Formats: sequence, structure tokens, C-alpha cells
Amino acid sequence: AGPRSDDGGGSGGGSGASGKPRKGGTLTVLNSNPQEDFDPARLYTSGGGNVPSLVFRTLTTRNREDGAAGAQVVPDLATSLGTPSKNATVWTYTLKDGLKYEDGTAITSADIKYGIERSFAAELSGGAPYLRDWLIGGADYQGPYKDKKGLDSIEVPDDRTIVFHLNKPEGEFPFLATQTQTTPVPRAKDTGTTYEEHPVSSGPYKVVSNENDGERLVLERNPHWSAKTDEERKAYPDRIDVRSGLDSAVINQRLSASQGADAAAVTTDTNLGPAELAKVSSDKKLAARVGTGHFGYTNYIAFNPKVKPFDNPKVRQAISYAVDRSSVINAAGGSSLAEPATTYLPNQKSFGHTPYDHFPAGETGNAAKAKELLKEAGYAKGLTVTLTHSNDKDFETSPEIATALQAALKKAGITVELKGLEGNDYSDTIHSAAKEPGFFLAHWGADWPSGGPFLAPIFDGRQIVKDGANFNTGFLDDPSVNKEIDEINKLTDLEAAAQRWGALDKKIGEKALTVPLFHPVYKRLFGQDVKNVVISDWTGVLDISQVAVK
Amino acid sequence: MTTPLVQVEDLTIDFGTVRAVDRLSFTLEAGAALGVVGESGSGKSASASALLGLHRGTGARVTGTVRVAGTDVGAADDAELRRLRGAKAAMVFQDPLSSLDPYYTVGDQIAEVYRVHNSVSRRAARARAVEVLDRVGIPDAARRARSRPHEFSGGMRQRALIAMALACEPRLIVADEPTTALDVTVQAQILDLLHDLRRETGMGLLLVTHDVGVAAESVDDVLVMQHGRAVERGPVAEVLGAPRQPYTRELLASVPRVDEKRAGVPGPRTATEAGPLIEAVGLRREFGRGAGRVTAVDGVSLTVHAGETLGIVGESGSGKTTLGRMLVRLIDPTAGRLRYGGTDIGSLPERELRPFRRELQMVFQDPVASLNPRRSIGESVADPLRAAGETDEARIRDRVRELLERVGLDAGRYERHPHEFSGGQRQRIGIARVLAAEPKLIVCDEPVSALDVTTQAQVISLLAELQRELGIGLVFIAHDLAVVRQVSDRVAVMRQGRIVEQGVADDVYGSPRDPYTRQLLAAVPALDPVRAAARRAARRELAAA
Amino acid sequence: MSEALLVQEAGAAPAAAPASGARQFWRRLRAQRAATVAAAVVLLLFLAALAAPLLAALAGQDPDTYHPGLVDSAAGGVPVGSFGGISADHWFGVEPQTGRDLFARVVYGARVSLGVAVVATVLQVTIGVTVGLAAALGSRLLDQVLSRITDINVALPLMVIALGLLAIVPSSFPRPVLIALVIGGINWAGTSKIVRAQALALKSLDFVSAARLSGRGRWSIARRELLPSLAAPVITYAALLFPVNITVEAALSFLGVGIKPPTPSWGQMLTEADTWYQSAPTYLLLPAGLLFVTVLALTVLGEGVRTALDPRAASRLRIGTGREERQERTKERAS
Amino acid sequence: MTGFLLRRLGGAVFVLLSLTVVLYAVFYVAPGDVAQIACGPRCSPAQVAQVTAQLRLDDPVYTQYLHFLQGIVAGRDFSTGTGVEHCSAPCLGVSYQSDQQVMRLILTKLPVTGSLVIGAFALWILLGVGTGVLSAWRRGRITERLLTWLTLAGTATPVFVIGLLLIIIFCSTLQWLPSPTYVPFTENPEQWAWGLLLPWVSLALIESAKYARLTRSSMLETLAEDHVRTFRAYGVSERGIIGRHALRGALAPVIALSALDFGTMFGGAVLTESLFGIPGIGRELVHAVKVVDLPVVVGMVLVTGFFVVLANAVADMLYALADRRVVLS
Ligand SMILES: Nc1ncnc2c1ncn2[C@@H]1O[C@H](COP(=O)(O)OP(=O)(O)OP(=O)(O)O)[C@@H](O)[C@H]1O
Ligand SMILES: Nc1ncnc2c1ncn2[C@@H]1O[C@H](COP(=O)(O)OP(=O)(O)OP(=O)(O)O)[C@@H](O)[C@H]1O
Ligand SMILES: [Mg+2]
Ligand SMILES: [Mg+2]
Repeated sequence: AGPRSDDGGGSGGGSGASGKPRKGGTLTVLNSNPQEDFDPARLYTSGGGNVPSLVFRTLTTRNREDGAAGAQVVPDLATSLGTPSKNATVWTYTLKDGLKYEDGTAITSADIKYGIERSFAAELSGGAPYLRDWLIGGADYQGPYKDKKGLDSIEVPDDRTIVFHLNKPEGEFPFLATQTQTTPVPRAKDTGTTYEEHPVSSGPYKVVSNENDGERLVLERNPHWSAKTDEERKAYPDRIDVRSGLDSAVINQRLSASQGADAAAVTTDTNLGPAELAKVSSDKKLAARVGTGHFGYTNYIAFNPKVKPFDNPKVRQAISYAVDRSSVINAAGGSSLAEPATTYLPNQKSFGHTPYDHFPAGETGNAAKAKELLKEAGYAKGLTVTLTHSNDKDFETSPEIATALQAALKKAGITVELKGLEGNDYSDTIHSAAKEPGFFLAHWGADWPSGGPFLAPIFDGRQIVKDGANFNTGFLDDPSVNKEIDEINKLTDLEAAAQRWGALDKKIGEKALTVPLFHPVYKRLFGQDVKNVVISDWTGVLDISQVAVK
Repeated sequence: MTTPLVQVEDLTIDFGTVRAVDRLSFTLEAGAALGVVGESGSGKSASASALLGLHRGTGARVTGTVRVAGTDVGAADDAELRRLRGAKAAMVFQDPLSSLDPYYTVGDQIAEVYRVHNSVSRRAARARAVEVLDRVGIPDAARRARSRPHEFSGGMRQRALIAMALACEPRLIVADEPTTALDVTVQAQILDLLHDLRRETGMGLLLVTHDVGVAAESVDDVLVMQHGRAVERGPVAEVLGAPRQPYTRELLASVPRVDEKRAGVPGPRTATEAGPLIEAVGLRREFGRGAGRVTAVDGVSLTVHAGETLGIVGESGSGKTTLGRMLVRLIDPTAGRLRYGGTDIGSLPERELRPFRRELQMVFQDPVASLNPRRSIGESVADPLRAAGETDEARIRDRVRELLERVGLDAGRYERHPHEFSGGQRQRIGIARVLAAEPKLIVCDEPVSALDVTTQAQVISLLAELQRELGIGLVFIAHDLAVVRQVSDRVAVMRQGRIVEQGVADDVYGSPRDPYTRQLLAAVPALDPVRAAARRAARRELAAA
Repeated sequence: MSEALLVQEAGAAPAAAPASGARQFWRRLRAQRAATVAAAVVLLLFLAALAAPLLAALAGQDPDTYHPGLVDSAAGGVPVGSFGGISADHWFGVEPQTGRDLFARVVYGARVSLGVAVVATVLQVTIGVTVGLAAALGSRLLDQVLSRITDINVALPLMVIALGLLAIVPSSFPRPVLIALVIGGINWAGTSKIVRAQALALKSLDFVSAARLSGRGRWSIARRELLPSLAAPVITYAALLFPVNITVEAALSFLGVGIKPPTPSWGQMLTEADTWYQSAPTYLLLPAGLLFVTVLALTVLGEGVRTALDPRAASRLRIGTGREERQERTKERAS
Repeated sequence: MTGFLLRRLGGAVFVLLSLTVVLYAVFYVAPGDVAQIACGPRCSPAQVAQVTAQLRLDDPVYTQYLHFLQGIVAGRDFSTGTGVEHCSAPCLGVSYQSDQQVMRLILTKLPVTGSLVIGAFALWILLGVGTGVLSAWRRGRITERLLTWLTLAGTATPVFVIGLLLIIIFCSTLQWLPSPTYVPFTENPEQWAWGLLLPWVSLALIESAKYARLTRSSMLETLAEDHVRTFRAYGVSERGIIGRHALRGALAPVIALSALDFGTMFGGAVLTESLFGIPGIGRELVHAVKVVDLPVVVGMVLVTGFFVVLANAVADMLYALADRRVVLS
């Protein structure tokens, strides 16, 4: 499913107010989505999330730097990125010295094991599926409440060492270790589903209050956190005040006004909309307070080749030729908020981006070529199809994009009828092998900045799920693709792996199972007192662990 | 007195193209009383309203000058006019039922008016309200002051309005038909009260009435109006004693006399072959619950035969209207039996009553409230015809026109609405509607009280004619004993919810047995002003004794 | 007959035939200038909506064609040019982001918005008046049942039901009709409550008793005696419901159960334009302005109809009812 | 009067019961795997089985329903993983998607929505009736025209436009007010009021238009009646007539309607709540509907329904008091 979009992100970045960042003050975070889940087991956020990462430290974490450098994984609680066995099926981590919880007790490797085990409990579901898939015995494990014995594939030979036994080679395990499931949870303090009301902090801040299911969060310094064991988090402000549940127009309005407490405010989930961008770009002062980020993310058209007429590759190609990317990009907010995509993989180095454009549609679509292909496919008189999209107003899979496509395909003689579905219904429908429509809008975001979690769930034939959530929407089960995925997974040299992911992407692209449309660009306002704005390509949004307000 | 209390010169009032009052001039001195008599629709109410500037803000066009108690009504600004209204000159309206606010208690409404002109506490104003209610003869005034208008009988509401007029001790009272709903004893009481006030406080009185007897009894001068113009004016004795104008003579000739027997009709039918048309046994009706309970009608038994007229007279608030409404089943009896043509209709549900509905009709006491202000009068009259299943529009129209003309209205006014008619005209519309239903029994609740004597005579002869033709049974409720005697075969006298005396009309009038009946007869106003004065003196002595 | 009276009558309107109720109504309506203007505006709006394809063709545009060249992509898609891109081709400018012609969208949008609102309002008023009258006039039991049904109706949120219905009704069912039915079928409680309250008060009046004595059934009484008096509050309320219905349609679109894109509607345009008020004000002002004009015109018209329905207003409006008084007077005297 | 009250109360209970039946029928007897829907898309088969057991979804429909009712009346127990949690009466179930007791969730939202609705209600009645009275009084004059235009602008403008404009004007441009936020009354009454001021005003501006028009129209009706003439003829000032007599007659429809609006506002102030970031019931309900969190949807509709029913019952009683004739007839 990709990470929670409320914490999406990318690269580039601004600088914010000038001057050296200093400690102190209160940082206000104005968000639209409440932090409903604050249990490390239930969180599904890229790189440990933004707000959660202030409270939860993980085995590894993302590099807190601007741009492409930020797409690297670095050690956090562990001393290194992990020591793999020769075929990358056993990963060993050693914890740093002197790690403490907010109550001063020491963090042990057993707590990390317990934290991971908890995430297998049915009551605490919601996290990324990788641990269940990769750990030996993970598929059958019921969690520590039901199955007191624990998971044998995680060993803790001593208080500072933890060893993971995987059922297959996974060179990207260090990336997985950035997820909050690897946060230590002291067994004695575990209160099950209510743990999220006051999770025990291992990071620079602890939860002081959590109201209305994460609508209002107040974090204050954790006195037992030591900057010496944590090179990534800067923790300048004394206090973090997260207010969510706000209308996005209001958030942007408040950030641009930057009055009172809002001068030291940022948002971690609200982009500038097209209309707001139009206003901001005409105001130099405001424009200086916009952070721009790129997150590994692609919006595309997906086909189900089991449904007529999309079983015919010519039809899929015709549509690929007919799309008008400039209209689509305008619908998504214009060239400042979206970049045209012809590749499935995001246009970032860490993903191994390899440029290609198999069915060149130009900027506004190649209707003639499309018509030609349709004729070959036996639809000389045109074609009527139904495009399924979501009703969520997100400028991604939303009605605006669908109508833009509708208008473009009309030029190629394809009549498009739209079918909008409610958020949940939409994701259920497109991810159900039985109900999947033939032609729909979809998007995919990276769980971490690498080709693996981008390509494997969608194109690995062994990941087709008959009942339950299926992400291989094109039902691609090509032995050569499957084999290449396995091969790349064995690599622990991430750069070498990236190159091969890129090549694989190019190869899959020829099948026209998807039509990449655009990669979003995130533009977000921050208050005028905000300093040290860092936006990595990993998350695409400013990192609040780096922000200072003094 | 140098300037008269009221001075009217060349008053002309137009409603659209209708000229209601045409160059009327008159004066009234303080302490004097002027009676305005004349046929229905002759512009009496319109002139009276003009005295208080009540046409202001309506569509009426008023020219000429009107000066009241030193105020030039035409030129005065709103504030000045407000100071005049109520405090210096007060008005008693013709339609008592709709002239009170249904949401407030009667006492509060009087108190409100009092407080507008006197800066006193709420409590003092309420006390004043009770005082004036008591003065106009509302029994148990302190308690009844807390009733809302719909809990009052017609006469009680009229008296409440008079009380309101009295509350501020104005220098002029303009009373528009103030006694139409009052029985003669109460009427006499009210007229005496007005007379006394005039004496004691020098109050002026402009009394609009169609009842020459009432005028004779209580005013010094009379003004006779016809078609919006004054036809004759002079001291009451002169005008009534030796009328100069033919119209005045005509008017006087039509006045019914209480000592006159019913003419032209054979005596009451004693033996009836077919049995009674309607028969009530022990009818009883209570209103309210607990402490506020009122027994409006208490064990009344009566019969009415086809072709017969039963007159009902009695004190105001004695339950006449309530009884009448029960007879046509507009309200349900609390107890007792009601048989109509062999069917017990006393407890029939609405649906089963339907077949009888059109046969039992009622002429309502308040003509204003009984007509839908939003429907043309023609349509209202056509209702029973349509309900009877008539669908031919032309036939309906013809019949309605015929009926309107029969009650003395211009058939051309079919499309007009109730507010465009005078009080008497509305009353006649109500009668026309009743006739349209071709009923077997008509309960007439004060059917002629709002009519001038000529029209009254006309309507009465109309009813008699219909009765002869169709054999209709009539229940005739009225406070005018003379009229009742004229129309009734038998008479019932009501008091406090009970029938105190019932019998053949001439017997009751000729040799009344119940003391209350005697009291009633003694209170009938006399046409001769001299005799009227003598009787007033007698009444005062009686009261003093 | 005095001279004065003769002069008076000479000036009077020579209305020979008696004016019928409807004619009097029109006369009273026409006597109000504001109401006449409002009626014209309403008529114009509805005509424009009906003739949307014609008007759009006249402008040489259609509501669905994208003009990517007419918006500034780098600036979020604001229309190029001043006043939202108003030009000889695009009379009202173009839509931000897509460049679709706003004139065409506005006239097509009028179709959906006015259509849905009219049907929904008519439905609400019909159901509301029927239920309210039935509750006021029926037996005590009927009153209880209907009042409680009204309460249940109020207690069920529109949105929840709309989403539920959407799941059941096949998508082949025309969407605007469905929406009108949903809004109309759900939001009638206000009307019914008002009608019930008023009817209860009116019921006790003598003219209703008189009508009962005429032998007329309950429904005939309700129609002829009560409805005319209820018309005033109902018309006022209906004029208020109308714009609410337009915005409810917008809200439903917002929730994804409204009109399907790319069909435009004013409500939808308003929702979308909301954020554009600063960078492309015309985009917001157009639907907002039109909605305002519609509401204003309807309210003034409603007010006019209300006044015209009241026969007592005739004198206030200074229209003669055109009857010859002399005739009547002579007759009365003669008899 | 007592009889009337009892009857009214019985009616209210009946409405609430019917509401539970309707809701249960719509949501729990709907086609599809109810347990899966209630549990949410991310639920594992084990969890779904647990939900099925808890909601007794394998039983016949009426037992399910009775069980649901029993929960409301007597409370229920739920497993949390680490143990068993008791959900005391009135128990509206547990949201499997957010792991909260629905009643608790509602109780945290109720004061919020309550603050919004009650404040706005007071304001809109004041504003609406006031404007209506004023325009009836000044009928035909320039004041009335002005008020008419204003109120119409109110009805014709959606709340998200008005609200946003207010924020821009008062918070950003003039900077007279802090950005609207919700601070509980118990925490700081002053901030509570300041934070809610704009939401109140926006809601009131939109709602009051209706009341203004309605009040005006009913008052004009009353002003045409005969009894008003009586008080004019006694020198009662126009103000007195408007204030005492005409207004009184206009109250019936206003009371009937205000109860309706007051009640529905509890679940229906969605747009206002989300625009101003007020964490109230309306917003939660929309969210729950969108993610099909069945227990929350049903629970919230029941609770808002409760307020609607309550408000209506109160209005009926007020109305009966205001016009005794209704009860007597
Ligand atoms: N508002 C009005 N519009 C049109 N015509 C009216 C209006 N009010 C009164 N009239 C007409 O003016 C004339 C005089 O009416 P007015 O009420 O003064 O009569 P009246 O002498 O008081 O009669 P009655 O004794 O029957 O009450 C009547 O013909 C009546 O139809
Ligand atoms: N709806 C009611 N509620 C309470 N009391 C009522 C009601 N209607 C009538 N009454 C009372 O019943 C008694 C009889 O009233 P009714 O109207 O029958 O008198 P009436 O004989 O017609 O008097 P009048 O000649 O003054 O019209 C009065 O005391 C009156 O106050
Ligand atoms: Mg008169
Ligand atoms: Mg009576």
C-alpha cells in the first residue's frame, strides 16, 4: 500500500530564516490528518515518520540531509547498518552504549525483539508487511499476547545484540530497520491497544499529552535522551505542539500569515494547492518560505489485462500514446507541483532511475498514433471504456486527473466514462484480484528509497494475492522478472542493486501494463521564524528533527 | 368650551374606486353624545375610524379635516397620533372576536394599553384592568382577566374591548356597534355606564349603531347616514320623533317592537306528525380542566320541529353559542344526547357525520372570523354547492349570484374578499353560504345583530320565507328580544348554562314566569328618548335599592 | 346620485367582467415592480439553463474542452491574462488548471444546479406540506405517527443516507435525478413542521368550522381553506430551501456522491473555486454571483407572490378591484 | 399537560428505537461481509473472526439486534488483546479501526460540538430573529432592503467561503483575532470563546438568514390581522406591536425550525468543523462514513439522533406553552 501519504516527501529544500539555529522555543505543527496511530507497531511511515521519529528511535534511520544525500540509510540505535551473512539472510545488529528510555531505564535488544513481536499481534496490525514476509516463521506468528513463546527467528544473545534470520536473501534489510517496528518497547510498560496514548520514548522528546486520538499532541524534551548517541536528530525546540484536524486551506492561510505562534509553525502533511501556489509565487517574501521536496512517488494509469479490451496490448499502447501529460500535470497543480513521468520508477538516483519513453506521447498526446493502433486492434470506430478513480480530493487519483485524461482520450476517439469511488472502496476495489477494474488511476510510493519496494509488490508474480490485498494489479507473472527480482535482493551493495532495478523497470515498461503520468513535487510553507530547513529526497518534507525556531 | 371635542369637515374616504364616505361634516362637544345610525355599508365604521387616523398606512384615501381633542388627525405626526389614541380618544371596534390578540390574556392586553399612557407598575396596570373588566360587568373579573380571548363568549369579548376603551379614561369614546353581542340587560348596563361617565367626566361619545333603540336611549344628537353622506342630523328626540327625511322615516318604520306579536304566521305547530327534527336531552359541555373548569352548558333539553323557530335569548356568556355549536356538532357534548332525524348524532365520529353536515347549518356570531380572508366571498358561498357534488361552474355561479342577491348583496361582488365589506354585509354573506347548503336546520347565532333595521327586516323575512318554502327548522339566538319575538314560535331563556324558561313566544313575553325573563324584558331599550330617560332612572333606583 | 360620485366613477377602470381569483392575483403581482423584475430574471436564468447548448454554441465553446495553453502551468494553473482570461473567445474567462471555458460551464452548470434545486424543492414542499397538513388535521394517532416519522427523518443525516443509497441504486440511474430525489426526500421535515404548526393554529378558526359545516371533507378543507393561508410561510421557506439545495448538491459532489465530472454544476464550481479567490477571483465570483442573483430574484419573487396571494394587499398596492359600486348601491336601495 | 408530556416522551423513545432499527438494518444487515467492513481493510482473518464473534454476526438478525440493544442498555465486554475491556452502558460498541469505545470517542467530541453549536445557535437566533424583526418593522424602507440583501448573501454563500473570508479579514489582514482553534472551556474559558468566535459567526451568518426571512414573513402575516389594529388604535407604538404582538405570532415556526436545526447541527456542522479545525462530531462522522467505520457511524448517528429528538421534544413543549390552544384542542 505504500507508506502513509500524510508523511510523504522528497528532495531539494530551502533554508528558512537566516541565522544560526539555537535551542529553545516551541515548534507548532499544523496538520490536517491527526496522528491517529501512535503505536510503533501500527505505524506505517517511510523512514520512521516525521513526528513519530522524534519519540521512537529505530535500529537504523534515514540520513537527515537535504536532497539526494538524504536518501541514504544510516545507523540509529545500532552502531552500524547491520552485518549481513554471506547470502544476506542473517542480519546482526549491535546497540550503541548508554541508550535510555524517558524514565532512565536502559534500552535492551530484548525490547527491540519484543517491539517487533508486538507488531504481529492482530490487535496492533497496520505496519508494513515486510517483517511477516521476510522473517522465518513470521507468516504464522500470532504476536506475544497469544503466543508467549516469541519469534525464534529473532535472537538476542545479549542485551546489546539482536540477530534476524530471514527466509530469503534481502540486501535491503537496513532500509526495513528504519521502520518504527524496530523501536524498543519495554514489555512491562506495554498496555496493548492503549500503549499509543503514552508510548515510552527512546527519542529526544516524550509525549506529554495526546488528545482526541492524536488530534493534539504535545511533546517535550526527554531528559534521558543524549545527543551523543544520536547523530541524526538535532532537537532544537524545547517543545513540539502538534495540532491537527485543520482544513488544508486554513493551514496554508495560517502559515502564510505567520502570526503569533504560527511564526514558528510548520506542516508535515499539507502541500500548497495549485491556487495557493499561484498566490505564493507572486509574493517574493512568501516564496522564500516555501520548502520544495521530492518523494519517490509515481502516479500512473493501471490496466488489468484480464479485462477486455485491455487484454489487447495495442489498446494499452494506444492509450499510452494518447495521454496528454500537460493537461494531467495542470490538473495536478501545474509544472511546479508535478513532473511528467514516462518511467515507472521515480526520477531519483537512489531508485536507479533509468530514463525511457517507450510510447512517446509528446507533451499533449499523439492522437494519430493512438488511432492507428486502435484500428490495428480492431477499434477503428472508436472505443468506450470506463476509468475508475478515487473521489478523494488529492490531485493524484482524483476526479480532476480523470477528467483531464477523459478529455485527452476523446481526441483519440476513446470515450471515457468515469467511475469515482470513495477512498476505502476505491483502494479495496483496485486491490482485489476479483473486483479489479480494467482501467484505473493508481499511485505508488516508496517505503524506502530503492527500487525493491517499488517494483516487487507490483510486478513480482509470486506476490499476486487471490483473496486479500493484491498490488500486482497487472497480474504480471513473468519468470524472468521474478528471477531478476530475486537476484537483486541478494545484493548488499545498494548502488549496484539500484542500477539493476532501473534496468528491470525499463524492461517491464515495454509491456504497457501501466502508463506513468507524473511524479508529484511537494511545496510546503513554513513560518517566518523557522530555521534550518532540511528536506531529504527520502521523505520530501522538511524534517522537524532538524528545525529550530530560535 | 370654545372648541368642540370633535370637529369633522368635508371628510371623504375612498377605498380604491369605492367612495365610502362623502363630504361628511359634524361636530361633537365634550360631554355630549352623538349617535350615528344608518344602513349597513353607509360608511359609519369608516368615518369612526377616521377620527383616530386609523386609515393611515392602508390604501384608503382620506381628505377633509378631522380635529379631535385639539389634534389635527390628518396632519399629526405618528407620535402625536399615538398620544391621541387610547388616551384622549378610544375606539371600540365592531368585530369583538377578532380584535383581541389570541396569545395574551385579556387582562394583560388591557394592562398593556393602560401602561402605554400611564407610567405605572405592571401590577397596578393589572389591577386597573380587573377594575374596568368589573365595571363592564364581567363576573369574577379577577379570575376571568387571566383568560385568553378564545375562552370568552362573544359578549364578554365585546365588554373586554369596552373595558379597554375605558381604561385610560379618554375624553372621547368612539364606539362602533358596541352592544351587538350583548343581551339587553348587559346592554343597558353598558349604556348606563357610558351615560354616567359622560356626566361625571365630561367624556364625549360617538356611538355608531344600527339600533335606533340604542341610539334613542343614550345619545343627545343623531346623525343619519346613507351612501356615505349625512342625510339628517339633529337632536335625538326631533329626528326620531319627527323625521324630516324619507330615509329616516323608512328606517324608523322597520324597527321591530318588543310588544308586537309575530305577524302573518299561524301560531306554533303543536302537534307534529313527523316527530321533532332535532332533539337534545340533558346536553352538557365543560371547558378546561381542574380549577379552571367552566360549565358553559348545563343540562339543556330542547326540541325543534321542521318549519318551527326556536328563539334563544339570554345573558351574555350563558352558553348560547356553545349550545348552538353543539346542535350542529361543531363541538362535542360532554354529556347528554342529541338526536337528529332519528339518528343519535351526539357522538358520531366526523366521518359518519358527513351525510348530515349540510343539513345542519350555522350562521356564526362573528362574521369576520367565519369568512376566510384569502378566499373571495363567492367561493365561500359556493362551497356547500361544490361539496354537494355540483361541478358545473356556470350553474354554481348562477346559484351563488342568486343567493347573494337574495340576501341583498350585489351579485357582481362575487370575486371580492371579506375585508372589502362592511360588518353587516359580511353577516349577510354568512347567511347566503348557509342557504346554499339547503339545510334542514339552521342555528343562527346573532344573525342580525350587525344589520341595520332595514336589512334586518329583509333578512328576517327571507328566513321566514325559506322556512315556509322548505320547512326548515330554525334556532334563532339573539339578544334583541323584539327580533326574537318577531321570528320565534317558541322561546327559550338561558342563564348560566341552563334554560330557565321555555315556552310559546307570546306566553313568555306576555307573562314571564322567571324573574330573569322579567328583568330582560324590562331592559329592552325604548325608542322614545323621554321614556328611555325615565327607564334609566328607574334602573338606577333599582340598582341603588 | 351626486356629481362627486359620477366623477369618481368616470375615472374608474371599466372592468366589465368580474376578475377571477387568478386574474386578481396576476394583477396584484404585476403591480409590484420588484417582483416583476425578479420574475423576469428567474425566467431568464431558467431559459439560459434550458438553452445551454445553444448559448455555448453561440460562444463557440463547449464545457469539456481543455485549453492547456490558456493557463500558466508553473504558477499552479492560473488563467493567462487579466480577469481570469476573459477574451473574445472566452466571455467569462477560463477555468484555472484546465482552461475549460467558463461561460459554457456556467450555463451548463445552471442546468444541473437549477434543475436539481427545483426538483428537490418541489419535492420537499410537496412532502412537507402533505405530511404537515395530515398531522395537523388527522387523528391524534396519525399526528403522533407522522410527527415521529418526521423526527426520524430529521435524525438521519443526509450524507449517511446518500452514501447508503448510492450503494444500492445502479449507476445507470441518472445522477442529477437521484440527487434531487435524495435531497427532496430527506430534507422535508422543516416544511412539515412549519405547516403543522401553522395549520394547528388555523384549524381552530371559525371559517374552518364553517367549511366543515359545508360538508366538505378534511382534504378539501385543507386545500381550500388552509393552503391559501399556509402559502405565505411555505413560499418564504421554499425560497430559502432553494439555495440550500444548491449547496447541498455541492456538498454531495464534494463527498463523491454528487454529479459526476466532467458535468459542471454551480455548487461544484463553488467548491472548487473556494481556494482560488485570491489568485483567480473571477472563478469564484461567477458562480457565487450567479447564485446570489438567483437567490435574490427568487426571494423577491417569493415575496411578491406572497403579497399577491393576500387579497388584503390590493388596497396597499393601490389597485382598484375594478367593480362598479353604483350598481350595487342602487340595487341595495331598490330591494 | 402531564399527559401531553408523557405522550411526547413516549414518542421520543419510540423515535430512538426506530432509529436503531433503521440503522441496524441499513448497516449491519447490508450485503457484504459486515465483520470485514467493520474491522477495516487492514484486518487479518483472525481479527475478522473475532469481530464476527463479538457482534454475534453468525446469529439470526434479530438476536444480533437484541444483543446490540442490550449493549446500549446494559453494557458489554470487549477483548483488547492484553485483556478484556468493559464497555459500560450505554455502550455503542467499539471501533475496530481506531480501537476506541465509540461512546468514549463521542464523549470526547461532544463538548466540542456542543460548544460550537450552542454558541452559534444563540448567535443565529439572536441575529436571525433580530434581523427579521427589524426588517418587518422597517418594512419597505432602506434598512429593510439592506438587511434583505445581507441575509440573502448569507443564504447564498457556502460556509467555506464565508469562513475563509472571515479568517482572511480578521486573522490575517486586520489581525484582530487569533487563528481559530478549539480550547476546551474547562481549560481556559476566555480562549475558548475567542477561538470559537469566528466559527460561531460563520455558522450564525448562514443560518440566521433563514430565521430572518421566516420571522419577517410570519410577522407581516400577524401585522395584517385585526387584533393588531386594536393596539394601534390604542396608541401602542409600532415597537410595542412588533415586539409583543407580531413577534409572538411569529414564534411558532421559529421554534419548530430552530429545534430542527439545533439538533441536526450536532452531526451536521461538518464543513464548519473541518474548516476551522474543530475536532467535533460532524467531522468524525464524515470520516467514519468515508472509511466505513460501522460502529462509529451507527453510534454517532444514534447520538446525534438523540439530540435531534431531544431538541424537537423540547420545542414541542415550548410551543405548547406558547400556544395553549394547541394542547386544548
Ligand atoms: N378596505 C376596504 N376596501 C374596500 N371597500 C371597503 C373597505 N372597507 C369598507 N369598504 C366599503 O366601504 C363602505 C362603507 O363601509 P363601513 O364599514 O364604513 O360601513 P358601515 O356603515 O360601518 O356598515 P355596517 O353597519 O354594516 O358595519 C362599504 O360599502 C364597504 O364595502
Ligand atoms: N373554548 C373555551 N374555553 C373556555 N371557556 C369557554 C370556551 N368557549 C366558551 N367558554 C365559556 O363558556 C361560557 C359560555 O360561552 P358562550 O360563548 O356559549 O356564551 P354565549 O351565551 O354565546 O354569550 P354571548 O351572548 O356573549 O356570545 C362563557 O363563560 C365562556 O367564557
Ligand atoms: Mg360598520
Ligand atoms: Mg355567543
